[in-house]
Amino acid sequence: MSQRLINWFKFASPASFYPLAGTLWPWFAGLASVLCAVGLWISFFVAPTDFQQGEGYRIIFIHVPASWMSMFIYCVMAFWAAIGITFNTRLSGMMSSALAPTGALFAFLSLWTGALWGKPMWGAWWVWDARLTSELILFFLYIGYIALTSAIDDPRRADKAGAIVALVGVINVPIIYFSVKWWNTLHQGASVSMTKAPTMATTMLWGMLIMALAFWMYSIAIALYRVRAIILERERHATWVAELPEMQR
Amino acid sequence: MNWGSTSEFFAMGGYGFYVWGSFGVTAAALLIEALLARKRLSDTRRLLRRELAADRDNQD
Amino acid sequence: MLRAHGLACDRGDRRLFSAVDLCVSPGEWLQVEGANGAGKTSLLRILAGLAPAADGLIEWEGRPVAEVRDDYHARLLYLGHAPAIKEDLSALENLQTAAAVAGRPLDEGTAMAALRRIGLKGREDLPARVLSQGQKRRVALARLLCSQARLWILDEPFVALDVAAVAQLCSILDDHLSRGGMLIFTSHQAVQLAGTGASLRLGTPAAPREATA
Amino acid sequence: MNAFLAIVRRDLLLAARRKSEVFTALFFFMIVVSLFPLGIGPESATLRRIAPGVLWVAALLAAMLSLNRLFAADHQDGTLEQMSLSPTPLALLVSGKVLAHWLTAGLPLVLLAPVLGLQFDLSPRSLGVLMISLLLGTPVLSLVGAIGAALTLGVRGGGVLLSLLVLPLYIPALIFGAGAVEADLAGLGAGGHLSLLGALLALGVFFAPWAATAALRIALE
Repeated sequence: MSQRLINWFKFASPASFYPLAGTLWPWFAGLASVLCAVGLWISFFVAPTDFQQGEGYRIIFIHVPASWMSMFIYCVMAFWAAIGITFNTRLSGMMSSALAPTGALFAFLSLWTGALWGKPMWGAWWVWDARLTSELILFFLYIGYIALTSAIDDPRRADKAGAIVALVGVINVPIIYFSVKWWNTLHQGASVSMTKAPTMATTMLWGMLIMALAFWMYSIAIALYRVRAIILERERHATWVAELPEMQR
Repeated sequence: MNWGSTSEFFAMGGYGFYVWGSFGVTAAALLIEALLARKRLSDTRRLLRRELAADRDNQD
Repeated sequence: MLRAHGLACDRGDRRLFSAVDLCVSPGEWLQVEGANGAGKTSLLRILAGLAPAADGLIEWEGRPVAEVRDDYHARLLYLGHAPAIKEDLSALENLQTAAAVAGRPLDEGTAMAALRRIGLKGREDLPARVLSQGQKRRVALARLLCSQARLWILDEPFVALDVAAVAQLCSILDDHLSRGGMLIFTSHQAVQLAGTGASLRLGTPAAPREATA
Repeated sequence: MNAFLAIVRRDLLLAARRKSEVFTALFFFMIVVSLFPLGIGPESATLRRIAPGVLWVAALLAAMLSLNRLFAADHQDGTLEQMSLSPTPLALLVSGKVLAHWLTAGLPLVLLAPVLGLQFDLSPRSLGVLMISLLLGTPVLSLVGAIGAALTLGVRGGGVLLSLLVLPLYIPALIFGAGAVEADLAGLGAGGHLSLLGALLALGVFFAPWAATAALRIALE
């Protein structure tokens, strides 16, 4: 047991995580490409045309996975934040800041594809649907996190401040979702809501799941890749950096 | 198979603009993010290599 | 007794000082010296528990400060670079609020007496805004007169004081030491104080030297 | 507890000596609210419909005006260091500061709101609901704002950053607060909204001082 603990903390040091991330990311990137290919094949060639929405519904194969990922990544950031605050590990802050841009990107994509879906289906680029609205607020939370951490010069202070933002945000996400939903049902009369999506066929569900898995693997790959850059930026004066093979010329 | 021809595939039953707008922007965004991450790592490495080389020269 | 071992401090990715050992027993004082930017203020802030040390251990009465933080802070008086004076409050209000925050509320009589002793007679009710730099320092120093803390950590207490005030501060410090108090302070000038004293010289940041107590 | 009261007293004294800051926020509130009828038109039916949202959004912005000064002065003059060295827990002292902020920046809005509500042709009962909703909601604004103020302490471009961080977190308070008045106007009863606002307030009282304290410790290091 204690042996295993020691091993975990060994990888929590940037010096040993840097090469580990270097060997891991291509695997995740490869997995992401394969899953993405399968997912796209299902979404365009296997899944049948929807009798209500025609071909336009195919947008959900990226819209829904992107929304899932944007929420999931925020939770993972909050998880690393909690680890960072409890164990005072340097790596967890770096992981949070490596994940934030990807999470913000997925939130943006979810909004973008939501708008492109809404226009043909509801006749409007934007409706104040509960899910779209909370996704927008989640996007704001990501922007706040990124803006705050990049405004603080000292990276360790930035990590700690970011950790607090992530934790406060993660407490607020369900509250916001709940309040927006409440607000939405109060205001929305008979207009369309996304909850009335067509009953999901099994193939559609599979397509969405596989696309979500592809996005997940992509996020891991890109986060591992980005964390390598962050480690190098922060540890530039450490001796192990000077001894890296790619630093010799 | 859902599609009779390539043009039918791209038309997406009249929803081509919306479907390809979604998938295209998503693909572009992920690609750009990957490229930016690559640039960030290679820039950092180049900077550090230069710094280290300068340090070595100073020591010699 | 306050004892620190192997203290180090980083600013950014630069190491300000390392391997600083010090020990202050009842009745003893320690003057921290060093050039600008050598980390004097940082050392005092670390000792007061305001900032974490990059390395090393601080012990209060033989136990790590982290374990006895509340007890330690109850016995500590720290006067930082910024004197914690509110411009819009009078000298009296400043002193009373500071004492209440430090956990030892002062009645008006005691506070007035302290302000008078420190040389602010007749200015007790003026807003700090209209006081001179030196008079503002005196308001801060009046806290020393009312303090029952065992350990005083003072950052540049002699700055902006005139000759008479320096002499008066020295006598306050002497009283504190003779009561068995401990004192750590920074100053650029040589000071004569009662009791046993030592000085700690922090090296210049360019060429860090081993600091000795 | 003594230290808590001392902090509240001190901040109230400071606000009393700097009355202009309190009044600036109040006038801001008044002007913003009065701009809407000018922009939208004077039909009382429309005005009644937008009143809850307008009053709440204006109150939210006015409460935010004074946030970036909440800890900045204490940070600059060293008072924050003394507070963190106090034997009283810093979180309690921070609560004192938040309470003082609410008394000077939140409570005046609550008292002024019904007068402004008259401009929007609200009924006395709706004005009462508006006051209760603000009474429960403005402390939430001060509490959540304190977290943002502590996080942006000494950070470049702190003011804009503060609004970026805090405004999304204000949304539930805005929805329930304005919703309470709206529900009352629609004859639905405001009880549900008001109890949710109360729940938010309870949650804020528990968590916000703790989070703000953690953020202040980062700024102090």
